[in-house]
Amino acid sequence: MIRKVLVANRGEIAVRIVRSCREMDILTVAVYSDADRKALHVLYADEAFHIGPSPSVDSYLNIDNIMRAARLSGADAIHPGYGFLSENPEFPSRCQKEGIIFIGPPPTAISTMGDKITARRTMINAGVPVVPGAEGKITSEAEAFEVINQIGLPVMIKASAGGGGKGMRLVSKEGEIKSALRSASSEARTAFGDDSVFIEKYIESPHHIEFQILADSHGNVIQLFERECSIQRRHQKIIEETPSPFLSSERRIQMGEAAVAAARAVDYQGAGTVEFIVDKDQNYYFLEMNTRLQVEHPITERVVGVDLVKEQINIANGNALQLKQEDLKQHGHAIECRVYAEDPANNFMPAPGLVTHIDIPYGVGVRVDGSIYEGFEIPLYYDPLIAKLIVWGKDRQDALERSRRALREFKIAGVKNNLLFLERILLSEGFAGGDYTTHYIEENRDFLMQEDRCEDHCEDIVIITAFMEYLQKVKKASPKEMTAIKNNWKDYSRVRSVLKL
Amino acid sequence: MIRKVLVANRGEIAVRIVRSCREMDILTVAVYSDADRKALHVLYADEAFHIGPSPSVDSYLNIDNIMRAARLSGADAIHPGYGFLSENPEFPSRCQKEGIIFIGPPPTAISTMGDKITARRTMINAGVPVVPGAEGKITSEAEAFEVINQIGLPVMIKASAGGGGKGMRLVSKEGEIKSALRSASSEARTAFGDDSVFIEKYIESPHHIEFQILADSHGNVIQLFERECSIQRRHQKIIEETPSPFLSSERRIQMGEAAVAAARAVDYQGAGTVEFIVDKDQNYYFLEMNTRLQVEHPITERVVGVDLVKEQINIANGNALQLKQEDLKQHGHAIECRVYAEDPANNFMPAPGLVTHIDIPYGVGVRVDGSIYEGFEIPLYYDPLIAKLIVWGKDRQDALERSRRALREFKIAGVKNNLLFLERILLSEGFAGGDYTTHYIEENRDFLMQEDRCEDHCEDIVIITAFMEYLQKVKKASPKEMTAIKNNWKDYSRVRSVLKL
Amino acid sequence: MSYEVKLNDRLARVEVLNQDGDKLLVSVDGIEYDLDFVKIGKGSYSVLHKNRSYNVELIPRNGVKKYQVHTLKNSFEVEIIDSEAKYLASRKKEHEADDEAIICSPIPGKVVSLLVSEGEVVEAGQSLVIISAMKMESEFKAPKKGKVISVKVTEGQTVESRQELVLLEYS
Amino acid sequence: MSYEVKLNDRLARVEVLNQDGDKLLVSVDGIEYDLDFVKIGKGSYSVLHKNRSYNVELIPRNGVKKYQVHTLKNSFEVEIIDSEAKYLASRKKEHEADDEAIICSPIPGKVVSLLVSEGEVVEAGQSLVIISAMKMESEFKAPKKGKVISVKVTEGQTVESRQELVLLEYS
Repeated sequence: MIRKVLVANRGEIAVRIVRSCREMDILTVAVYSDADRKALHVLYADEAFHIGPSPSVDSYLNIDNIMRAARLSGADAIHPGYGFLSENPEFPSRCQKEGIIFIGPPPTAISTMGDKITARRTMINAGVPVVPGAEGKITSEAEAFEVINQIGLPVMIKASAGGGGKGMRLVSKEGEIKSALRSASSEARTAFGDDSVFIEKYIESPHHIEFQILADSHGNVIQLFERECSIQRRHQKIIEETPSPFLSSERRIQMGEAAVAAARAVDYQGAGTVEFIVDKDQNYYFLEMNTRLQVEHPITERVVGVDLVKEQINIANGNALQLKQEDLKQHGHAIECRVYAEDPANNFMPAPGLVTHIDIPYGVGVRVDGSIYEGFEIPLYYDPLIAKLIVWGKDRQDALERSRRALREFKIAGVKNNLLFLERILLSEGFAGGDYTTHYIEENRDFLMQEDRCEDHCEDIVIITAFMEYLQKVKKASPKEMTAIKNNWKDYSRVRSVLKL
Repeated sequence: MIRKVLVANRGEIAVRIVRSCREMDILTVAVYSDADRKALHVLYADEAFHIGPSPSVDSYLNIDNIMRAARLSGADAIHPGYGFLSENPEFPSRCQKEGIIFIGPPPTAISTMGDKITARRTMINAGVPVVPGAEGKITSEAEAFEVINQIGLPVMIKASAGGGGKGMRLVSKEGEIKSALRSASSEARTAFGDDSVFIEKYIESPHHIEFQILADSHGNVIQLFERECSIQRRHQKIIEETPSPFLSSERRIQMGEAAVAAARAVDYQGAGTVEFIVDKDQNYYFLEMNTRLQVEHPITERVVGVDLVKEQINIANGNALQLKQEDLKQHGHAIECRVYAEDPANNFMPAPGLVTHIDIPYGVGVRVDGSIYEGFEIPLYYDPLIAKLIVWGKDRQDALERSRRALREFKIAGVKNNLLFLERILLSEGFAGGDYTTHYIEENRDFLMQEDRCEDHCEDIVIITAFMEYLQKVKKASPKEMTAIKNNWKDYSRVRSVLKL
Repeated sequence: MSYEVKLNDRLARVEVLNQDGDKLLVSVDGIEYDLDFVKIGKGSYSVLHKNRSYNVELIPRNGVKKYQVHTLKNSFEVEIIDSEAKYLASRKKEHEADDEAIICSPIPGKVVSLLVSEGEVVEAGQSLVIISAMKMESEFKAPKKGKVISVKVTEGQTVESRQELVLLEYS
Repeated sequence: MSYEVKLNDRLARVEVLNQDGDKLLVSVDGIEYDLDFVKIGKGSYSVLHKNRSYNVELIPRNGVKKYQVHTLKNSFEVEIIDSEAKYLASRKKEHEADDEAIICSPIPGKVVSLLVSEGEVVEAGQSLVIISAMKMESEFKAPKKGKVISVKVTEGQTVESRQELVLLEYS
């Protein structure tokens, strides 16, 4: 029986894990870097251990330091959260060696799923569909034509050593094949010193849809339905919902079964997520398996009625799953909005800084998971995710209307954030209609970047209010403060044309 | 179609109603008394109208002023909330006359249920069990014996004109009947100038269990299961839960049917609650019907998956209920804790005042409905309810553990409140075991009034922290502040023995 | 220099032994505490003691010497006893045997009934004033037999918390 | 006396005509507003205008003249233009044609690469500095052709928002 859990993470997920532990009467140990001494997970956990300097590689990614904190604190289990060490098979191996329970899958499941080629082969063997394509490198034009004949156009030619979009060519017509092969090869040679390429089916109008899995150590595997994750910016999800407005009931059942098969194929244990890419005709292909809790797990918690962290801990304790597949149902609809400290107008550039003010939404159907507070300085070293708004409604329309209401009540000042941008997405026609793919944000940039106009006289009211506050402050200012203002003024007289880029 | 709703209420329920209206894209109008200019419902609604001086009778109970605000604002509907005018049949009558939709039942349903004797007769005719007893006054000893023979001991002899416990006698043995009759009569004569008494079955170990009803204007009536409301102080509920840990499934079905019959008997429309008193053998008796939304409605919303305010508005719009009885199910378990500005140690005396600090709990399974903010002065004119914590768990144990976690995170400073008292109840054996009646708080006073001891060195840490803050403030204090402190001191030198009672 | 600090009913002696950045060495009633002591906001501190994490929130009450203090699991009343407070405490003690008493309202509210008038002799337990707040009425009674010296409020008046209602002279 | 107030890109003229308790009469660009104007907390106001309710939150940015303002539905940047601000604006205008420019980091972050050195001539669009923050790297480029007068940071250094990175002289 787990009695004390070290949470090897930070931010909202660390706080969220501590909450469920506390509800189970399990003690919690936070770890923190230099930058995180005042972070919420440190304040909220029962104990806190310093594990190194601010850069992740010296602290949250430093297995030795974390194991040391685990030993010193007497923790009998470690929860890795998501990101950081959560998908590093070395971490559970070390835990095993040191006799500490790792709240997650066995190292072999992590490493099998972590290697793209092994994972692909394992899925093919398990009968789980993968994106059609050649297994290995293309060695001749003839081979390329053969492969393309097999999988059909359009295809993507990709540099084997590739990344960052270099050495990549989309081919839609047969006449383009030769030139695309040549140019991809040559670009690959220039960029990576390796001209080998491979060919994959190009998925048009793709959806990212993932299935939540729970598997215990007694061979029980269940799936807790899907999450639609196609609203993305910079290839990162920012809004997720369940059920997917796109998926048919039949396809949902098939994909759920495929997800269970995927988990079984690697003897999975714990909570995991099988990600699929789904084309406009609802053909689905295994993309990858995330062998950990997902950021967006709360929407599944809400519609299925589970606490996934508690399930993880129960599984780690060796208990059999109490949930039975046949009893599971999706009740209503849930939407998660990820709140980032970033500037949507400036290519979503991250914006760390001091949080000076927060208003958090409450009331029926609203859950907030976060990690910031007024006066907290968001560090520049880590992910800009600062809060998640999870909203439930009896159906999609209801969840959507409630999400809009809650987003309006949500205010964060001091750091740039994407709250207004999220609201614009929820107001957009395509999202409201449930009709969107992973290209949605780039295709609707103009609408999404517009600012809401203010109704009635609200601009004037705002002007008046700010002015009255100013008058009051000026009246109250002490001579000392007035001097400060004056000095400030002097500084300014050395003003130059200062550019912000 | 309702497009603008005037909310004829204040506090958390007014805010809660505005939230659902906003989600439905309905404009909202707040009304406020002198004391409530800065109340949250005024800040949060789209419009706000002043309706009179602070005492309720001059504002929130003043139909003329409220109707005037409705006319001026152009509201096409009025939501009465709970309390105040919500069960005054004159209010919907006036709305009818002025062509404004009343979001609630028709006046006749309110007045029938509002009169105890008419309600009792109507229920008997509808086949709904009522507390056994004589229909009218007892005129002789012989009649008393006859009645008691019929309904069986124990019985309660009550003064017809009674109230406040005077002229009331509990009779458990046959030998006590005569003397009890005499003493009750004589006490009644002294207290009320009327010696007539009546006799009712005494319900031992009573539970207050109520059923939520929804009825539309098309003859559809459904029940949304029960709420167990037996945790009471000063005859007021403070913790409610659903499902009731006490009720069997069979009895739940029977009582649900009785509740539907009760609603049908008065041609009910809208949301309503049928209250039953239930004895230790699960015999149930109609107590009264609350012809409005209840304070504790959110726990039903959570386990059944509805928004009752939205249902009310849909019904008022003349729509047929979309919910079907056969589809309704209780999912998991929900507990509501009512947070009051009151002093549990001092007989729950209300404690209005300035709220200087709030920490609100978040995360999985937690909903908070409230009406206070930092800097808000809780007025002394109205009910001391300031917030409701609604917690969901997959089963009772889970909901209980989560409620304890959330209550610990909940902090209110500046006004006395019952947060610690609520936590003590949740920690108590009887509540944890689901084994409690309406007498629970008085029977467990000693345990409930204890303070939690602090673990480890936490007292010393608190002492150190307060001391360091003091040192820092003293160092920083300006000469002006020091003078203020000194003057304060002088005032104190006129100190006398000041008693707090 | 050491100070006395009162926590609920406990009186503790506190002394800062050393402070170096976030590192704080303090003694409380002779026990030494080696702390990582960080202010995280107005009146809000994070204290680590042997890796145990305490999140302490201080809400000032009347100036700088009295605080309501919250940790995650508990709440306390804390008062710093400096020379001024000591003086006041001694003054109060001096007067404790007084045969006068001021009846104060523990809550804000409205005076709905004044049941006595100046000069009247009252018995122990006799009701003096009824205050109404938030739909509840509370009676305030004479703790001992005595005479009403003065009545400080009128019917219908709104009173603050701790406002004086009636002055009694015990007999 | 009237002031100018800037809201996003709009410049408005504001004058308080009368104030009596919570009643406030103000004109904005000639439109008169008769308001019920109440402060409900630090930087937080409730304003009723013809019974329309506005909850306005002001978060100060650098002193008393710039605010981030939230209403329920919108957010704004507001600046009070007093004589000082006017002076600064005129100074700024004077310098607008300047052939010098300071490249500042719009975000706090860490300098991962310095791509130019003092004296170097750079083309328009040439990358000068790469800043990393929150797992994302951003390149900062020269807006025009010019010469690097000075480099104000070193590789590995942490920079604040608006900190100067590179000083250019346009050619």
